[in-house]
Amino acid sequence: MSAPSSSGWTVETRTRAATGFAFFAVVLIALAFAAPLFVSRSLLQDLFLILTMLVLAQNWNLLAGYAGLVSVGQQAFVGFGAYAMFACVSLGGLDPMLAILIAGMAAALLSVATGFFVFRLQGAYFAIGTWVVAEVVRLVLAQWRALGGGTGTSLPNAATRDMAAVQWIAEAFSVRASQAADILTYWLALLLCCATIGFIYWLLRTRQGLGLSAVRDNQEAARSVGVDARRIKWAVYVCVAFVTGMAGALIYVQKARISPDAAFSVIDWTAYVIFIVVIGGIGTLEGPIIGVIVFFVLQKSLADFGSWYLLVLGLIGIAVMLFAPRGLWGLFSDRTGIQFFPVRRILKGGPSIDHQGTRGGPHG
Amino acid sequence: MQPVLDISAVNKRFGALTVADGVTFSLAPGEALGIIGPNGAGKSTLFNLITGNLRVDGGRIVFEGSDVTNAPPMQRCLMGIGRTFQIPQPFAKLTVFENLLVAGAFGSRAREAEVAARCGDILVQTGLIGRANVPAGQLSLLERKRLELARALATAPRVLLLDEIAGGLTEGECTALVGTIRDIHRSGMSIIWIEHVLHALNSVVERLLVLDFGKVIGMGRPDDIMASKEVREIYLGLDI
Amino acid sequence: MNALLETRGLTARYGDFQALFGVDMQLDAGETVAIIGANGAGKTTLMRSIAGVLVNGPDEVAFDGQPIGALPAAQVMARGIAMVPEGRKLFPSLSVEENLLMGCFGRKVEGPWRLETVYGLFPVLKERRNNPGTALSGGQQQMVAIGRALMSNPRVLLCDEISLGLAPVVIRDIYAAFPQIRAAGASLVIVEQDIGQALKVADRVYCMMEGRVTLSGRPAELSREDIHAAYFGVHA
Amino acid sequence: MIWVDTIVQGVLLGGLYALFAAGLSLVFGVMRLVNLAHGDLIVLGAFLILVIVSALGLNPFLAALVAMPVMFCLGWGLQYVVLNRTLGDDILPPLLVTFGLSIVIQNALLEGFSADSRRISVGGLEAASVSLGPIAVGVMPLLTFLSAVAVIVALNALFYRTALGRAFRATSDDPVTAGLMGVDPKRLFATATGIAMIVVTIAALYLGTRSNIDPTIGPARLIYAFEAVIIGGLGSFWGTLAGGVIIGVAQTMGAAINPEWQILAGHVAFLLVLLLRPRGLFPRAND
Repeated sequence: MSAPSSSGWTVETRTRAATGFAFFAVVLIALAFAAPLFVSRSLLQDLFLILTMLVLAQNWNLLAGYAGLVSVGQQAFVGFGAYAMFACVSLGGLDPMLAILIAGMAAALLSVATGFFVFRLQGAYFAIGTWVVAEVVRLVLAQWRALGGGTGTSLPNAATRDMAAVQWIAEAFSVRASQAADILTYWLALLLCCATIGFIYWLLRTRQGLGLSAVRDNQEAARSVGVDARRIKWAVYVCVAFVTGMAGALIYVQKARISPDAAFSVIDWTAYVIFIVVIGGIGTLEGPIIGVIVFFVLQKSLADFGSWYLLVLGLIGIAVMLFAPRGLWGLFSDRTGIQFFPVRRILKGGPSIDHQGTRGGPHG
Repeated sequence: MQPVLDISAVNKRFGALTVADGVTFSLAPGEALGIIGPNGAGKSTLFNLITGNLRVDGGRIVFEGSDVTNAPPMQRCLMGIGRTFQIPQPFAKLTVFENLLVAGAFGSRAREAEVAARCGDILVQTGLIGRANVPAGQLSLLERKRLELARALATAPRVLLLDEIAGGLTEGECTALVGTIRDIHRSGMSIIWIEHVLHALNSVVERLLVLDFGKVIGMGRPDDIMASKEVREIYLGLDI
Repeated sequence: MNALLETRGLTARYGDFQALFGVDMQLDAGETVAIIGANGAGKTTLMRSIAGVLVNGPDEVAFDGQPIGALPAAQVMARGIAMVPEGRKLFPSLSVEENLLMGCFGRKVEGPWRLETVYGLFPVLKERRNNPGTALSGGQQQMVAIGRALMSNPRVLLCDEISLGLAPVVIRDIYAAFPQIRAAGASLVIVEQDIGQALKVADRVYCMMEGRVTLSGRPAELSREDIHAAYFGVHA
Repeated sequence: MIWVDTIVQGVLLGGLYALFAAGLSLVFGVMRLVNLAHGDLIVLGAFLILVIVSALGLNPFLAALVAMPVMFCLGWGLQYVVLNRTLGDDILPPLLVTFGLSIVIQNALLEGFSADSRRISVGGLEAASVSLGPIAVGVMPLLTFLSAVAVIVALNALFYRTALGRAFRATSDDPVTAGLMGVDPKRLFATATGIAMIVVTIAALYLGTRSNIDPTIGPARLIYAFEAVIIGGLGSFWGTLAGGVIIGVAQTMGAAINPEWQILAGHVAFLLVLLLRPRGLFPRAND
């Protein structure tokens, strides 16, 4: 081919805002890990809630915003993970930390089995299909007498106190074991949250992530350039189930009490999560972070108004979907061009790129 | 020499409508073949049969000696059949460069870093280098057509199928694009090109194939074909 | 005298893609105008702009002296412009007769065209009135599409590519109905790739290339060479 | 004999599920929209009937007649103002907006009526039964089933015998070409949703008279309705009735084996159909 020399091209994904943010993020994460030193126990529990909701939101966002699989049945994996953890701890006598990992794998296995059904459905039918699957899993687990059947059960008191690190934390911070358990679950939530965001960010920057974005934009064209759309979607579905299952297990290690209705609640584990993602901005990593903050502020300020809280959340969700479908982060990013998690591959250098110049900036 | 592509007796029907009727032709390595014919003659359908987006009802499609008649589209892409869409289908939220990167990384089973430089070169070659980092959704029609071409090239094809890539462009735009395609052809690429803008087509291809009602009704040198009575009748309905 | 239907500087875009660049065209009452040109020349876009499928500036299309460029399809149709769309576009869930009845949806219209007169024009449709539209041959489907548009008794009938994919003998049968349609009072705009056919039926011809009118006039005034040049952009 | 009784009760229960599903089926058939708030709209309808009964002292059947035009207008407005904006190639907006609507309706009802269970009383009819051969069936279940059949017959007649139904089918095939025929798709869609809401009102009447209702039971009704629609095959009203009956029979048979298996058995029947006949039992030919 009479192409010019192929030397001198470089590909960059870094932006100045992102570099600044990365520095800020490192400080923030360090602060967050140190938080048990200087915040109250109730605030720590709030932070735990925020972090776990953020994990669920990032996962749903990957599923719906990137892979186009709009599920309203993610509570299946939260609940299944939670029950798997309970089974390991209460019946198997395992350490809860290990049980969380097993719970993730159990949820991933469940997703393989259920994916076989729901992948036969398209679009809206996929959505309700996932919901039916979640109901089936709930009803089946409600039959499990050893774990309390329909009314549920509690973790043995000793289980969380005997976790490997609890004793150490209790001594180091000179707190009681129950509080040490809170600190440990908080750290685990923080770890899971960072790992999830890190994993998704890493995924989006790999070849597979690029393929996923292409499938999202135009499935037909993606197939014609050799992307296996079906396989990518399956992989995302199973990965998301794995992390969602671990998040569910972790949430219930902290709650220490489980019942089928709570563990498979469509409101708690899917509706909230969807509103967080939609309000923040679907299809971006920043969106769910913004969304979870809005969600939490709303929850705190409307705490005394009962069902008004959900009513307002629902109305905001509808309004955002109709009038700002790219969410709050989308509004901000469109105006400023700022991205904290750049995944855009920017081509630089080469024989003629400087000569012709580049136009346009980074866009989300 | 073994042909790049060998189509023999390919048939396809949609209900009562025959869109490919015993289509037979072959493409030599490095050859550029033009396909013309009225709207609805079955030209785009023929491409979809070659790329595997549609299944043939009968006949054989052989690519570089291997029978691909029943291979899925993805596999044919990996083997080296690259195509452009008549209506451009960019990945709108990805940049122009990323559009190529997807095609390069998946279409030739390579790592991103390995194909990045090649994608850069293709952007230079197709005149899109100045728009490399712009989301594809913001491109003009000409640029979208160029992107179709560039993205197909990024899959490292052995044969390139161009579907009305010059349609809807102004005279000047068309001339520039034809120049690019001529360069690609001169570099040794085998090409099949469907086009209504005949002067563009005829300045590149060595052979023309005329399709009407799914049938091949003429094949030969462009000048001969354009002068033939059948073509003028079909295109113009004129009695000459 | 004003034209019955007129476009003035009509432009149209699909997103970033400009399909028409200032098209001027007119149709007088009782006339048949043919629009010819290669695929992608903008003929169908012109039809869709007139019919209101694409919305334009209000003054870019005038009907009976009234601006209609910004009206949606349903209202354009109510004023008396009906379209036979490219590709026939029969409703697959509806029978032949139901397809015809859709043509006058939601209103009582006075005029020569009713079910009986459409069946009189295309007798074969009466035999197949209860078949699904899609079970018919291409030519019969085209008759349904034309009959469906006639059911609203339009003053202007837009026919987009009615010979597309049809055998010459079928095309001849369909065009045989046109004198009757004209006699019943409709003016016609016909989009046609078959230039010979277009020149035969039209009072005036517009040739389009790349979104612009490149040639217009009465068939007798146009030489074959001019048409060839306007059509392909090259001289044969 | 016990099994025959179980199956008959299941068929009659299926009538209720078919009523839940008919409105969903209609809206999907016309505009390919899946309304995740459908179950909550049924519950809303039941509360509306309840309010009319207690405010005007009407018989529940008359109250439902009064509620119908109100629900029609609500559906018309909802479609015209909100849901029409969500239609398009992207599947996210309709899903998320109707999901939001579901949450809004549930919580608005909670705010207005609290979480207490209520019931619409039909007096002596509740306990009345008639003998069908050796089997005694309740008058209300029988009435429910007959109403379901009547609704399906009426929807079929509307769809296949009237100009409006013709326009529904044509617009469902191709809204752009229907526009060329003088149809305004937005108003037509609003009318379809309005009619679906009349069916919803009938479903609400029987939901409220046959079981306790509270503001949170909508989503479960949506799931039954959805299962009935999928089992029957998209776009077929008789299929929807058959789907409802299959869910109903599966539930009563499951309950006969173990009372806790009632709901589960219905879902399992649905998953089995999905596995064996992914397009449902009576799919429309041209989908």
